[in-house]
Amino acid sequence: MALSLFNILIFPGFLFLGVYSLAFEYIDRIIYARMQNRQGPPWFQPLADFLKLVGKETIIPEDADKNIFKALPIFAMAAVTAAFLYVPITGVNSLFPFEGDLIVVLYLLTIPTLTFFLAGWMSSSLYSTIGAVRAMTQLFSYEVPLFMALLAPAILAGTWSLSGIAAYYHANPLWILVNIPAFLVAIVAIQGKLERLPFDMPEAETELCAGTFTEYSGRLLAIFRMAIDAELVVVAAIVAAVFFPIFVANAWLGFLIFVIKTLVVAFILAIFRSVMARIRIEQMVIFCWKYLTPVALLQIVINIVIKGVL
Amino acid sequence: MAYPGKITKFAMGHLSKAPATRAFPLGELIITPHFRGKLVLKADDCIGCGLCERDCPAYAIKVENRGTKENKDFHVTLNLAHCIFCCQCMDSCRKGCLSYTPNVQLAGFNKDDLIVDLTEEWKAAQAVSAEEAPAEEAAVDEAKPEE
Amino acid sequence: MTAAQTQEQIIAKYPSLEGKVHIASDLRVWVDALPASEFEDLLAYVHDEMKYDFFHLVIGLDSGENLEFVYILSQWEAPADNEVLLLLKQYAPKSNPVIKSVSDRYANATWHERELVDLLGAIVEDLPPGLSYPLPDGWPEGNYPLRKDWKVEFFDPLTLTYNPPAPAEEKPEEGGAK
Amino acid sequence: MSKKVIVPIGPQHPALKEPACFSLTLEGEKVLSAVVGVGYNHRGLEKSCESRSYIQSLYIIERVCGICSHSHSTCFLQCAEELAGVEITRRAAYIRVLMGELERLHSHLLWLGVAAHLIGFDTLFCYAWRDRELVLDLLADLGGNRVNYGINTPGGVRRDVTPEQIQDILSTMDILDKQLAYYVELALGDTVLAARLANVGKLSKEECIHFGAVGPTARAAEVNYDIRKVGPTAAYAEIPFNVITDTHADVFGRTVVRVLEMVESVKMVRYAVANMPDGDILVKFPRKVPAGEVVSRYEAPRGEDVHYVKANGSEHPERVRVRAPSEANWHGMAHMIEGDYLADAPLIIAAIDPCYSCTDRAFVLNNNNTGEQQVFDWKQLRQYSIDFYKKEHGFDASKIKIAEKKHF
Repeated sequence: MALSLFNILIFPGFLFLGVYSLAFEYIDRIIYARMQNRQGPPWFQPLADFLKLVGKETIIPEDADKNIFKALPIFAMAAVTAAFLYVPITGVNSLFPFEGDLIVVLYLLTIPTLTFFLAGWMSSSLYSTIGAVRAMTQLFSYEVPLFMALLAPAILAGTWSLSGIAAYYHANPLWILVNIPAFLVAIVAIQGKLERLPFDMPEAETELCAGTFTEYSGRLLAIFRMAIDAELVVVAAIVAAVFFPIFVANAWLGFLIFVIKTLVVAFILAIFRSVMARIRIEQMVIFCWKYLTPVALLQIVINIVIKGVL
Repeated sequence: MAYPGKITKFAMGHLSKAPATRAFPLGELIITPHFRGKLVLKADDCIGCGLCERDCPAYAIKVENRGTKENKDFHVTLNLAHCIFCCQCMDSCRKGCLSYTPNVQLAGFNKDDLIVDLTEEWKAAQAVSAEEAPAEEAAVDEAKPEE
Repeated sequence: MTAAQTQEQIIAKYPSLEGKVHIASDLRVWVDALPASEFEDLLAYVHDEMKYDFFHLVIGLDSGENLEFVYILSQWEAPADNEVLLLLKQYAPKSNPVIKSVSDRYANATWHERELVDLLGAIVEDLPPGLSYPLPDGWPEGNYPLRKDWKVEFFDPLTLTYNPPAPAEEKPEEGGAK
Repeated sequence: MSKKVIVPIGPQHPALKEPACFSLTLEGEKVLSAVVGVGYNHRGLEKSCESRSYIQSLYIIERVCGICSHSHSTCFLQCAEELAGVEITRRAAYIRVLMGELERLHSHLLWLGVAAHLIGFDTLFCYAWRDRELVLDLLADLGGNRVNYGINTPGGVRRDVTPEQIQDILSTMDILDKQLAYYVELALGDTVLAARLANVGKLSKEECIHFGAVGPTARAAEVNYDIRKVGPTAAYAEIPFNVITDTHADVFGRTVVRVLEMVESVKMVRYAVANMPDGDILVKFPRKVPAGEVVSRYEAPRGEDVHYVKANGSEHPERVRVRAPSEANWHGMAHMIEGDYLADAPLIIAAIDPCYSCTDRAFVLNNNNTGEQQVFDWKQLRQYSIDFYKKEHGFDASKIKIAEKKHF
């Protein structure tokens, strides 16, 4: 009981997730900056930003529903934190593994996007509303390829549990090569999920101010920002667990490998972000359904065939 | 050939390069010697003709006689908040007693600090240099007013 | 079309303009100020027949009694170098400064003409509807900043009122924005 | 369902760093109609020139626009010099061209960065602005300031170019050559960039004529119109260069035109430096200018710049009128935005390289109806924040000491 509580609240739960997501944001920003030949922020910048936002005045629009407006950031943060508990960190096993947790994690990760939509819609401001609609449109285009890209390895592994998938590929590491198309699809779709360039239309600052978060300020915005950072960590951890099957039994070494793997994912995501221009929402829908989804479908077909042959 | 993410190789190359930006208050401030910053006045040469005041587009520089008609005491004041650093006054000055310095960090918390008396400033600088400088130079400086 | 040809052609059509069409510096043809009625004719001819179909801008002037308007035109299909600018002028009395909009011939004239309305108080007929430009909403009626008798130092930007001193008083010497 | 919403872009908006309001009527993401509202920030430059001498007016005119300051001051001086019957020396003309082309380089690099930023391509934005710094350093060294160089003066230029500066210019041009070759390749070869820029903000050749578009906006639609060719001033008649045109007639075309124009400008800078004649840089200019009126034109980075000066024989100009290039390009704006997507609107607006300060030049106004202004000074601001934290967080910040700035 005490250990579980420790696990949930401190490591690898809430507190670790918070610290690690701030570190992740820093890494993301510094790589982005260095690719642009800039100095980049100092190491404490994400924390300083967070604390500054926490200290700021929170302004709630008159027309907004106050309770929902205040609750949404917490929903987002809670969903992301809950999802983190089912992702393997120190080894093959996650904290509370069970058969089917992959689906649970994916659904928990959809909740932040839904809260973004609701946040935009509840703000009853023009820019937020347009951002909210865009977030929803985007959700429908990247969610399908992302799910399929993560389900394809699961089909091959014959389990719906993240820990199970990790264990399977740990035992048969060469099979991961089959999943390379799925990995590429996942990396692209994750950019959409995390609303990062080139898919950051919901909060395209040069078009919609801050999109869905236009009306958010102070500590509510701080929690939202934290949730987005944490989502980045969770998604990177899932990708690391599913597509990078390197695990060891030793907890400390396992944790180190986890950090390295997620950093690699963060690096790839940062490069992706640096070299692309933001595309239009209709271009994104077309791209996702025309290219990403067929590739993901093909991956599933391949995996089913392989599974059948085996 | 056209493909997405064409900048990738170029951008990755910059990971190993030193950044082009600097963290401003730290480190050195590099300003070209020809940069027009704050004005300084060589008050001894000033005859108070007011040509600088006439040509100043921002009405930033003022010449006033604080002494009497016989015993003139010209004071040149510069409002740094109005000054646009064009240095037209420098070109207009027949005596060449105005010059610029590369000093550009002029912001302050108080508006009154921005109105500077160039004559007083020059006198203060003279006093400091007279203290610090060797005796010979001080002698040269003192010799001038007597001429 | 060279400047000399332009001058010839205008004088050939309107003999009354003899001596009023000047060539300045080879690339500029100036036509002296005409009253609004004559100007309309000339503009129509210049646009339709002489193909001066590119409109650069219209400048409003306060010349004491009258308001003057300088129209700068050129030919779109001009030679690739040394293009001639034709500068037409019209005037309207300050008491009734009515001119006709040229926006039916030159679509880009609207904004420049709105500027005349706001800054000089010209009355431009047939001007397409649109936002006022460039003065802000709530600008007091009857204040035309570019008129010579309008002095910026008598305008109070906080209350948006223009308070000229009584005529007997001596005007302050100091001018310009502080 | 077709619900129409009106989205304001501006006067305060992250895409536009300057005040202008575009009311876009949207249906979904498509723009049905656009209303362009400018004129938020009038500075009364033309009126204030009337109460200043020619020398003073020059600096006012130079500040019409921060980016094309040299173009405006040169154009104004061309008027003044023609009125006074003064002809500048050839060396002065060459130095003006040199500055003008360096300015074009820095303006186009700035535009490239802004356009990249508006489509979220911050990496390109950072590179373009980094390279722009090189040009700005040159300009600061040559002129004395980064943007309002102040190198022009009635009758010539104020500063000569030294051999060391020429060395600097040439070495910077070598770096820029390499960078520009890369930008050309990138602009033409990145599919994501092309997808965002192509077929956006169309303005065909006929529409360009109809709306009176000038500069790169018009040249992108195959309009061969460049004041450096059609009405050459300064030393432009002596310097060989090509007028860049493009057939795309959209934002992509405008990008290509600007990028290739930079390559052309580098060549012109090299030519101007290599062929710079010897001689004086300044001829005497009278304080009182004889009566008359003159129209002068200059190819600013954004297009045709027209200045009109009327003199009345006194020290002050009677009337100055500035028609900045942006002012000519605004007319087609609503037409360009209509029918495109909301996401493209900022890009289309930026594609003419709008300069709000050029457009709004007429009057100083502090529109504050309450009649009371509350401008906090440093102490009040600090007190306010201390009170705020005390009230909201129960945290006393007044104990925190702040280092006072040292004055020079």
